[in-house]
Amino acid sequence: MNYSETSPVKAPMNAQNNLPSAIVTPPSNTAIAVTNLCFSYPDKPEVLQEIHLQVDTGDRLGIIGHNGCGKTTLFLLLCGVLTPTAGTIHLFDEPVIPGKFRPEVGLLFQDPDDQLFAASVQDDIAFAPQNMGLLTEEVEQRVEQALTLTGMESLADRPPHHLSGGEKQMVAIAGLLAMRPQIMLYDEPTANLDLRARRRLIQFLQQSQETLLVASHDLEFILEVCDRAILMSEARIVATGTPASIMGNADLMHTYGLEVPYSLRR
Amino acid sequence: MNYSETSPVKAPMNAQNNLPSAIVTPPSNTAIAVTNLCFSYPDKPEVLQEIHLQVDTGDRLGIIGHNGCGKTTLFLLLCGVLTPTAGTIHLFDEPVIPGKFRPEVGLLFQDPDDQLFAASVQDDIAFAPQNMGLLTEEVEQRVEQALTLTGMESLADRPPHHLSGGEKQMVAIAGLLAMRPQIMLYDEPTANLDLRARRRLIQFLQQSQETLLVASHDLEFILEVCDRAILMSEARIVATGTPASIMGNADLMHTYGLEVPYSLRR
Amino acid sequence: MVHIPDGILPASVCVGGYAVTGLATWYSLRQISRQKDPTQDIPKAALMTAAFFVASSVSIPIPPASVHFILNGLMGTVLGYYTFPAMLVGLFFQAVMIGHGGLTTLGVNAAMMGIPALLAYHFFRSRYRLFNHPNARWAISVFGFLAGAIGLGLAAGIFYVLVVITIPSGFDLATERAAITGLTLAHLPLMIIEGVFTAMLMLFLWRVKPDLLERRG
Amino acid sequence: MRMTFDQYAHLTSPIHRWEPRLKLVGIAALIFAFAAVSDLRMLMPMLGVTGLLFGLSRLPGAFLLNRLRYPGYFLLGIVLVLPFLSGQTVIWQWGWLTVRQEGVLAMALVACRFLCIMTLTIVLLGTTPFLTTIKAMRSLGLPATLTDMTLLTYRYLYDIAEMLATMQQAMRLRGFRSRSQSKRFRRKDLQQFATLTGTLLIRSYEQSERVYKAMRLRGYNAQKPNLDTTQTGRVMIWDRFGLAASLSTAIGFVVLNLFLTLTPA
Repeated sequence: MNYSETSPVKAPMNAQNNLPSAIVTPPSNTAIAVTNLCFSYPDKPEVLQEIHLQVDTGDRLGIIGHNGCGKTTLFLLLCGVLTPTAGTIHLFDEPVIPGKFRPEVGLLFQDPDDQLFAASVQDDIAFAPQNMGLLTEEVEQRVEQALTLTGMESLADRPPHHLSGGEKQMVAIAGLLAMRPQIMLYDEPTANLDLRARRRLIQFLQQSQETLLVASHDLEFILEVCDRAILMSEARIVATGTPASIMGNADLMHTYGLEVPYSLRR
Repeated sequence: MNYSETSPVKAPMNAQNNLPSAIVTPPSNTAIAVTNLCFSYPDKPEVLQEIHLQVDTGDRLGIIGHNGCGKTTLFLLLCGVLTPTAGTIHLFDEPVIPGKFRPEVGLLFQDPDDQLFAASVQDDIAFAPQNMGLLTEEVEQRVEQALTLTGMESLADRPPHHLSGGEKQMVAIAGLLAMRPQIMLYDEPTANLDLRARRRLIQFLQQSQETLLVASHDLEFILEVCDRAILMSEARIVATGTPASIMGNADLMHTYGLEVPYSLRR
Repeated sequence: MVHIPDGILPASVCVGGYAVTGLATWYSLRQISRQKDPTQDIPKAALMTAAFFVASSVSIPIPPASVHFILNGLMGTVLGYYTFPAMLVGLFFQAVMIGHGGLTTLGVNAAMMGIPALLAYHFFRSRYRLFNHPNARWAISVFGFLAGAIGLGLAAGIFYVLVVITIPSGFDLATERAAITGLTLAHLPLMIIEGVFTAMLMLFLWRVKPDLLERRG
Repeated sequence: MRMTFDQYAHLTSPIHRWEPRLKLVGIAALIFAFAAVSDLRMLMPMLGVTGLLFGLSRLPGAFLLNRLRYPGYFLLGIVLVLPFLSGQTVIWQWGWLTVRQEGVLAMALVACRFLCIMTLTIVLLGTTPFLTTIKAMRSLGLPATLTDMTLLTYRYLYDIAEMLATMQQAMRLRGFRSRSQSKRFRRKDLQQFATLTGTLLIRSYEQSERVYKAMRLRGYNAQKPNLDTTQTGRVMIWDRFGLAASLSTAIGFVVLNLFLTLTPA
């Protein structure tokens, strides 16, 4: 439980603690703390440069920017798939060790087909709890709960492969929720959805309890779901603020080749 | 050259013709004439039911509706990949024969990887002209022209695998343009594009000469590109009109589970 | 595993391998060109070839070691007449990309993998003649298991026959025969695992995408 | 999986400039002639010709070593037993360990043939862009069905490998144990690998159906399947000279080898 000096902590909530705060690790409400993060592939230009980011528990952070600005790479670093070339990442004050499984973070891939491979929806959802070594009853309970949360009960026995795009995505989400993650990363969740499935996803996310990070080109979607946003361009974070303040800033958006969404235009 | 009675013809332009018009087939400006079209897979509910549609040369028609409403099936029928269970389709007064190659119609697939099957960009663009039996010089000229039109000249020798999503899509379009199609069908062209690539596509389509049919969930995109729209639901066309009149009609949109796009809200 | 590298076999065997594979491929292509639309299955065969190539690169941990499945029994079942063309193309890429096998031994390797693959295919289909319920779960399991085990076992047998007989050595015939039998039998555990894996795969495909296993009549 | 073999195809060298069809025939003839070498006295000339061609190709030595390493280990695994088990003439003994002359010589023969054939394969494929090689094969008579399959397999191999890598990543992110972490074999694990492989096959199969549709819509048909756009370069006098030289070398090797085996030293 090392506590990185550089990760800024807002109001550590150790009021109930009677010991001098200097010698205890303060329990914090920081979900993600990223300091000076850099990433590049050998002999290639930087994909991420000097990223500083702090996300508190319960935050809903939208990430906008063009393809290739580093959004997906940031997600892969956060869940330990890639190894940073420099900098540190902490989730709940514990450093991310590349390759180590952290059930508290779930990543939804852009194409749900990439994460569905079992022969039935319930087998697929049971995949993570089983790998976590839980008992059979616990696994079953989690599967049931994830099915209920996502409204997929009726599809439990179907092969995921036969479902529609929107259903596949909800099943993929259910498969992640069965890990009981505290942080959920959504990579372009609306790219292949029709308007009805998109609206269902918005309502689902508005009620979800996890800390959310959403990378999307669908700016209206981020406006409806997120309470904070960052704008990325060429490997860096170039603006931070509320979604409306960033996307409503016409100069800023045009500078980075984006467009003010219609709902914010006058 | 049978001329379907039911397909209405606007102002046949056979002024230069001296013969009595009753015994000649009038050249028409009807690009697509669909009459009473039905389609279903064996033992499955209807995918398309009694579709009537006429599209004039140069029209830009947007098709909206949820996944599964029959948009993609309609496109596959129009270019002869599927065989209708009932009804007729004429392109430029000539009936569509399933399985017969019609270079005058080009279909852009949702995932460009499905239609970039050659090993280099220029081989891919040359594919259709070669199959059409054109001479080598003519093929080369068409490849060059398609590359110029889409602004992809610099990528001619690259393997499609390494291109970005937006580039892949423009190359896929170039591969279709090399057939000199008069009708282009676009299936969800913006689903995987970032805002910059989407804007580029809008500008490209606004200048293109072909008759366009665009199926998309991106309503703002249709508003910018199309001059006519149809709304499909459960295998049928339920509304026809200008894009603004259909999408601006809040009652209609809500009835079919859609949303009025922000740009049309007051 | 079970790819003969360059340099081991004498030229006559290499040429013989090309002759067998050439003949089988010629026959396959002739059958294919008789189909109603011979181009129809080309993309299918090509992408499945790529998929089998990729799938056989997955290393599956079976402690203490890890194994790669060759999946030639399944490949024969899925590809039918395209098996030999697919073997040629797939093994060509394995040789030039990751150095499994070689150009001179391409014909031998294709025959070594392709003949057992076709036998496995016919064997898997024979359940249609033998049973009233050829697609019951147990039928697919048992015949899938045997198809996978036969595919690997025969290929391994041919491999050792070729290697032991053709390598210049001072052994007598009896020793060589014993060596071949011993080495092939040493593959029994691998045959069992390959069979189990193939059966699992076929059950999965049967459930999710039966077209893959039964589209030819 | 490292999957490129033509990254040095754009260097310039006499071998690079050699017209692809003639190069294919010339080097293939040498490769098969080398496979026919069975007399030890032919090894030095074989190594010499190989060295000469590799030198002429100006391909980096590190590239060659890198490509030889894996199949080299595999070959050694097969032939390394020979010196200890094969033959009667003991040339060295230490306890139970004996090294026999016939075995050593047999191993040397196999290893040299392997080295030379692999090197020439790398010279052949490494000095020509892969597409050009395929087109050359097509114009030398490779059936159209095989050509198209080769090109399509090549095109989608990378996509499918990437698909697999992404799916494996998704599995690890849901706690699937990686190779190093697993200590005990579980039936469930094998089952999960089976569904992963099955999903990969199904996705490829479905993509192939879409690809076929797209091909048909751009005029692909039975009469003239052609994914290759064959435009072969002009054949110059030096190209013919190279072919003549390599063909006569190949014939020379076969004849000389036959002669030497028939007249033992």
